Amino acid sequence: SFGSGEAGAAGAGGASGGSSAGGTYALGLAEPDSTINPFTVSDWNAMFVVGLVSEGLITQDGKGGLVPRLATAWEVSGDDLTWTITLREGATFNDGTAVTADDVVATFTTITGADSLSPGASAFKDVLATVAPGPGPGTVEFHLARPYSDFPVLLTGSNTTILPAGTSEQADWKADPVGAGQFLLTEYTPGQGVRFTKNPRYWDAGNVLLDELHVKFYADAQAQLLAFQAGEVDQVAADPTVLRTLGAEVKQSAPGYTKFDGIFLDVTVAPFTDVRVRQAIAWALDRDAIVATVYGRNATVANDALYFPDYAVQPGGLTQRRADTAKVAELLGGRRVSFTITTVDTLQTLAEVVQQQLNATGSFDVQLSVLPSAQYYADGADTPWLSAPATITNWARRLPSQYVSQLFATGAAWNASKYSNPQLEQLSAQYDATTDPGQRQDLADRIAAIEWNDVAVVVPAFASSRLVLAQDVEADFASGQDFSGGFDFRHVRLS
Amino acid sequence: MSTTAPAASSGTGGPGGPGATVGAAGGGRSRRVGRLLLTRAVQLPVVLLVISVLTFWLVQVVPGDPGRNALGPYATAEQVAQWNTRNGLDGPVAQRYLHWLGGFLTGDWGTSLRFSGPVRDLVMTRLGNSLALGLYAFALLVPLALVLGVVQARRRGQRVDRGLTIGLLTVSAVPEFVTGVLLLLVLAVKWPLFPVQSSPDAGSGPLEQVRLMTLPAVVLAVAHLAVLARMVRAGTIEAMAAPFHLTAVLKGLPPGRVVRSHVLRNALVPTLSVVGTYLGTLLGGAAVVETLFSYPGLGALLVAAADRKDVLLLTSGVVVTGLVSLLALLLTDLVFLLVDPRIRFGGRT
Amino acid sequence: MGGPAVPEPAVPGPAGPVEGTDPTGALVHVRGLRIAVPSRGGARHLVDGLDLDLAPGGAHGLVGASGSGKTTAALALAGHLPPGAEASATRFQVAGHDVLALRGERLRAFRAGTLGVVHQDPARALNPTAPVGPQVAEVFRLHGQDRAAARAGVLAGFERVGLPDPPALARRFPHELSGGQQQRVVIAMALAARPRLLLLDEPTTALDARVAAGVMRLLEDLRAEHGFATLLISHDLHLVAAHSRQVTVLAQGEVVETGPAGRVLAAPSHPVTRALVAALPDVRASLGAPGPTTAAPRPAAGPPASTPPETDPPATDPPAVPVLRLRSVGAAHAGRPVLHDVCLEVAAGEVVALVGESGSGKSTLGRVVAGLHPATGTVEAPRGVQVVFQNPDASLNPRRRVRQVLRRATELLGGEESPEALAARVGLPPDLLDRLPGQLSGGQKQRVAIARAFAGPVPLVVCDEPTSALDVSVQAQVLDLLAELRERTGAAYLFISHDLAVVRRLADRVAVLDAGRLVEVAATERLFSDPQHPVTRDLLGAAFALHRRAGTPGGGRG
Amino acid sequence: MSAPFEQTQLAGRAGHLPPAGPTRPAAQLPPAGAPRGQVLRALAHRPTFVLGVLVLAWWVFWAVGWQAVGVEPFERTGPLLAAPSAAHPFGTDDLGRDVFARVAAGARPALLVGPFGAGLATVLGGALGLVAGYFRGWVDNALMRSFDVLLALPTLIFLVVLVGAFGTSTPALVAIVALLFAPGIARIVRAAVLVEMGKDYVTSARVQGETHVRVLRTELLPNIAPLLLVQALLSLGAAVLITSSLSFLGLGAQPPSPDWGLAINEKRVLLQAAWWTVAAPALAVASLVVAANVVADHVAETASAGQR
Ligand SMILES: Nc1ncnc2c1ncn2[C@@H]1O[C@H](COP(=O)(O)OP(=O)(O)OP(=O)(O)O)[C@@H](O)[C@H]1O
Ligand SMILES: Nc1ncnc2c1ncn2[C@@H]1O[C@H](COP(=O)(O)OP(=O)(O)OP(=O)(O)O)[C@@H](O)[C@H]1O
Ligand SMILES: [Mg+2]
Ligand SMILES: [Mg+2]
Ligand code: NI
Repeated sequence: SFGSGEAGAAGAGGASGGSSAGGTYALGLAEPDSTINPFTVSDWNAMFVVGLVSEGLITQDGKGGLVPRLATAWEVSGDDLTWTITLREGATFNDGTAVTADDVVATFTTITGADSLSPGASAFKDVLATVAPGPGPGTVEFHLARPYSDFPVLLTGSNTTILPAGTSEQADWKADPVGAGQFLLTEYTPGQGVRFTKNPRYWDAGNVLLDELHVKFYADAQAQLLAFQAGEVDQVAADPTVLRTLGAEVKQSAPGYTKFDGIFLDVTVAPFTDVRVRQAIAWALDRDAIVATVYGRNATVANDALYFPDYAVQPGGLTQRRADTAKVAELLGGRRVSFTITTVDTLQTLAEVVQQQLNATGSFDVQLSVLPSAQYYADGADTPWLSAPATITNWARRLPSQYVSQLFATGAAWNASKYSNPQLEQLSAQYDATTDPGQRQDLADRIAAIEWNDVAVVVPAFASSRLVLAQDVEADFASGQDFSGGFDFRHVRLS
Repeated sequence: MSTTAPAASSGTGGPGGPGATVGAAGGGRSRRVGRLLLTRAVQLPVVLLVISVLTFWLVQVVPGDPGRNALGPYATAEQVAQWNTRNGLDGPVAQRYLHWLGGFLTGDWGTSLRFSGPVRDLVMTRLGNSLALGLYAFALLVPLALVLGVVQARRRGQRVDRGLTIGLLTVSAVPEFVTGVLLLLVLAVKWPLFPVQSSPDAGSGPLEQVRLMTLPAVVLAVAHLAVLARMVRAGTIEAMAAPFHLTAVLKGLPPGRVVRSHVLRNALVPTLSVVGTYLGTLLGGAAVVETLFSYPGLGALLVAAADRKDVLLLTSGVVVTGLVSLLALLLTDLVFLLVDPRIRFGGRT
Repeated sequence: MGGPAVPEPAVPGPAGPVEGTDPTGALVHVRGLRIAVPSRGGARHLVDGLDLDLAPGGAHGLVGASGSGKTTAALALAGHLPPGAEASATRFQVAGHDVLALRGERLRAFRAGTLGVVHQDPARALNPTAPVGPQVAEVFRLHGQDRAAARAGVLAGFERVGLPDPPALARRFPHELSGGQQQRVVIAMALAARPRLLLLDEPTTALDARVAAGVMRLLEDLRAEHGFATLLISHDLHLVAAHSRQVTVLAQGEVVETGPAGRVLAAPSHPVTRALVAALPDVRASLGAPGPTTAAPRPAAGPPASTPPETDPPATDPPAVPVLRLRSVGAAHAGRPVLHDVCLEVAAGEVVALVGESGSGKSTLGRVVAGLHPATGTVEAPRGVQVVFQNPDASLNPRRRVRQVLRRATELLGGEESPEALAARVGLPPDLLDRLPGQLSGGQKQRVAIARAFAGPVPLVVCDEPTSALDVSVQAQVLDLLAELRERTGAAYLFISHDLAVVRRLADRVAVLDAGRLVEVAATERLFSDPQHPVTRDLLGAAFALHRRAGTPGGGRG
Repeated sequence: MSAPFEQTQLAGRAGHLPPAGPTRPAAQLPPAGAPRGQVLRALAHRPTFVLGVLVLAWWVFWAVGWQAVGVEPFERTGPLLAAPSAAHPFGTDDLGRDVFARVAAGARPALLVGPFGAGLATVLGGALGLVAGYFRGWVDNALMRSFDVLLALPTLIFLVVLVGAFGTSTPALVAIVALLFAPGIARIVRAAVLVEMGKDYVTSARVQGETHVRVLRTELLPNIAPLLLVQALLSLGAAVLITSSLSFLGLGAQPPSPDWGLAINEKRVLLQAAWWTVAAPALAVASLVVAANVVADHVAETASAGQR
């Protein structure tokens, strides 16, 4: 099943050096946690595996711009309630069948169905009413429940890659890895890795220069770093440790923002019922130090409002919060406030720094409770991430209004702050419905002001993804390696 | 009590060096071996059953929910419940256990939630890998520990002894992943003699396999070296204090011969029981090393299974490693009988 | 102890020409050997100024009270010292080597090429985890023989020391042998090395007179043939007299007398020697003349000086109230029957001696009586039977001090004596109480084992060779103790011994065991004067012969 | 049979020097049965012993008094990842905390979990191993098969379960260590007892009418005590590092705890970038374990001098 050149290269432990032009690109992942199925996939490693094989309608580039993939055009009706998507002509699945409007309809019907297990379902809840083939050939109509000016962005999100009609949510996708993506999955070995070859039927096959892609599983981040140093893989995530270890001289690629880590404060629980306490926390943080210490400078200082720096609309008029011990003391009126921050082990460093900074002001006495992710995200009413008074949780990049509807709306599923503000919800809905740029800016300013003032969540920074690349990797990555970026390996080659 | 078996004349040993006649036992011994095997043959399934029950039940205390794990934090509670139902994870534990047991006994071990593949294939491939790695580590560990322990005992209190104590214990006090990383830095990054990812490839030859396994095996061996060497040291010191050691020395036997023929056997019984438990440890407990080296062994598999509450995979895997461990322990008990003819397992008279 | 001026052994004595003491020609040439261990009040000397000369082919005896340093001195010749000990000497030459200066490979080569050692404690001298045959074969192999030759050598060696069925026996482990068999294995092992110097530390304690005589004769023959020298340590002065030309007498580590065996033992000049020798005629007398026998090798030779009437209690009729009753008792080892149909009764307060050839099953019977070995038939024994094991060393916990052992025994057996008093009764100096068994001499260990068994009133004690490692005076003291205890507490003894003199002195009745069968049970006096069974006559005859020869000063080769 | 930690003095070793030469090891050995003071004085002349004691004392000092001394293990007191210097003898970590301060404060959990955990495991395992090996038969079978269950469960799985049951407080860690190590120790002890049972001194004690309990305690225990000591000391290091295994499983003590095991696991990614952050806690563990073992070795050597 493998080309001879590739087998030889792998045998020698080398990442590159395949006999044909593009070569074999090797990268390390942790072994996927969840089932490998485009509908239900939820962890990043699994998404990577799925995303190389499947293709969505639209993706985002590193600067937040929309990139046509299986869709070539999208436009909204006059009432702002119907989006019509035009499918790319000649695009086929890797089994040779064409990608049709029916496939798109079937895919979205499955995702949004009543018994859907798709984690992507929530994005379309109360937004998407129905999907149907459009009037023209190769067009699809998305009928919305309410006006949503950023709707195409929702199509770049998770679990929205297109699969042939009739594909079951429960099917063992790994056994028959169908999709319209850039690569074909040729071998999956649990515990070891996945091998991919270029999909010759990909609609833009000419720009996929790599012959093969080899994903190797390293359970340990350090092992990945060592593998990179040993030349076993061609890229490694540029976290602070990696950068410190490899030094500043390395080749890097910075495709864009991916997430934020927010400190959620339950406004119904003392001491956070007092908005001054929440503000004091926000004012106590040295965000520059956090960006440097926790993110290795792969982040931008944030100001507790949920607008990613690459989002088209940026709120104005807010004072950037910086560490201000006097202000903290003033807000707290000389009180000393103690509480415990609960978080997941992957965010331990941030938690420790936050604790260190808060305690250093002398106004706080913060304890930490760091839990393994299974425990932190456990099921049930008392799941820590939603029920602990103060939590640090990371959120992938979403639309500003999505954060409002999912994190801060009354009764929202993930409202860890138990915060609700009808005015905010109303502004947010207005914002969704508006297309006028001036109005949107105004609404954004007001939304951000509320978020900044009420501090249901403290957002110290927006983190960007950054890769360290081997010397022989050519071409920058156009987008982050995630679902919204479509795991795009076009134009990448090894010299 | 003394056995009353007929005097077996099966002894083939005869004179020719004490070491050469391990099998040359009196009649009592083959009888004792037989009885031991018989009792264990009865006990072993019971122990395994208990292990499986414990595992099946105890994994419930592991935090997390399989459905939640599979669908991620952003799935709704209903979705999670639905996923669990679809994967047969609702219903009373006892009922699910019996279902598993029935399947396990008839060769249908179910499907892994975590790796979405048949449990049996997964466990069996990994078992092979683990055994290979474990035995390799053993082959490095045991002779080295013997040599070091004996050298230390013979030089007790001298500089060599003290130095080795300090060196070995220092190494043992450094966790496996640190030793492993250090080795990788030197032997994979600086001088790329060994790969970082030690997954054996289907196509590669036996020599390549050995190369892949070398670093993990070395790390495993190093991690256990101090303990074993110190056990050997203590046993050797004890044996060397016995009068028969003086006899051997006064015979004028070369030191190596004294150790091999007279000291080791008497020194080894407690050490052997450590070795026996290690074989089990190396199967199920090599998770750290397997993780660091991305070696597809059972240890890491089981930790992943426990982490994700993959009950079927975990229970089947634990029963399999359990069986191997128990066989290793049985083996040590058997070797006891061969090493020291005075040992009896039977009750008191 | 100071004592009179130590005779200067460097001066050629009236010995034969072979025993030239010219340092250059001597095999062993030792001057001023001191061996000391650190102790509370400074160094304690185990050996204090020993001079020793031994010519090639010579036969030297080393005698002295238990604990006088004999074993320590002998092992020093092999280059071994007790742990923590320090040695010094002005001259220390063995076979041309300065042993104290030898190290490593040269020491090993010296030991391999020069020495044969028969350890005092054969049971513990053998590796418990290896069959005995290979342990002996190893010595042959060390001397360059191939496997087959070594095996043949082992079998021949075993045959020569009188071990039964050598091929089968060679496959057994040490604990599967009787005490005497172990001892003979050790002797065979020492001889296998073709040594130039043979160190014999109490080589016959576990052997009956006949086997002992055979072994000693074998040694004499081999010595004549190969010309090796022997250093014989023994409490049995008859044996020493019969098999040594020169004798050195040690007392508390010091040489008190040295000279030709005949002179020293016949006309001892030092009080210590005199005390040791004083017992000699008595023992001979107590043994008495053998009765009319056909089996005794030299029945007519050297009649005893006199046959004084014994003061033993008159032989009693079979007891009315037996404390021990054995009825057709059988026992087996590893499926091999060892005892057959043994019927015996022992009355309260009675001493029944159990004699018989080495390997005849005496110890096994003792263990059966104590409930330590399964048996067929009926064994009616009282609770709390005590045992003095044949091998006292192994029966002492290496990590318990003498005082702890004795105190606990007193508690358990309901005795009243303090450990000091108990120790004194068996002639143990009080400073030994705080030692561990490993720091005691062979005889001292044996006395601890005895004291322990007699720490309180007990109905029956099985004594398995309890006095084999004791010198005559201590032995007498111990025997007195046994007699006194029996008087006082009415204890009965099953007394296993090869030493017929002791048997005669202590026992009311004697049971003779032969290949697991009781062949004769009779009142002591009757048995000695009128042995019925040929086996009995054999035993008596051999014992007599050995002692008779002691009457010939100068040794058995004369 | 005989005593471990004793030695048969071979010629060529101590005491076989020519007449005049004083001998080193013998001179350092106190006389047999010497009073305690004399033993101590002999030990005091052994440099590695003294060093070992000092190291132990050093850690005890920090464990007891780090707060009193006023080290700052939690505050940012310097630049990030500063190399060792006069101001920060072990450098700083990735959060700017003084590594020395953290290691000093980490002595407390280490000295609680290590010795107590290892001690409890040894007592538990020793007692059950003794009983199993002494009574043999069904007692042995029952005990050993139960331990087999624990031994056959993969360690890390067992750990997950134990932590689930007990949590990760210090007393819980002590209990976890005990439960984790006791089965192995029991097996070793049982093996040693089986050998001892083949020796006559046990028989003698029984013949004397000694009770089972006393045979176990006064006859067998002293003879396997050296083995137990070895086990206890070997468990010490593993016990201190238990948090490292736990944190590998994501179950460790809570940050910013200065626990050594935790630190080693957390900072291992920094091994290349800032070796001191790993080396300091690792050396701390090593020094503790090595010192304890060296001290024990010396004591055993002096205690056994003159035995056998
Ligand atoms: N390891 C030791 N440490 C201290 N003292 C010892 C040691 N070994 C023996 N001794 C003492 O040294 C003295 C001489 O012992 P040795 O064994 O040489 O006596 P022996 O003459 O052979 O006595 P026996 O006839 O009883 O065997 C005894 O008093 C004994 O207690
Ligand atoms: N554990 C054993 N296994 C097999 N055979 C044994 C065992 N113990 C003793 N024997 C054999 O049983 C026979 C009787 O042994 P026992 O020890 O009773 O003899 P003994 O009369 O005490 O001899 P000795 O005077 O030499 O001590 C011997 O032939 C011996 O070899
Ligand atoms: Mg002696
Ligand atoms: Mg006997
Ligand atoms: Ni291929």
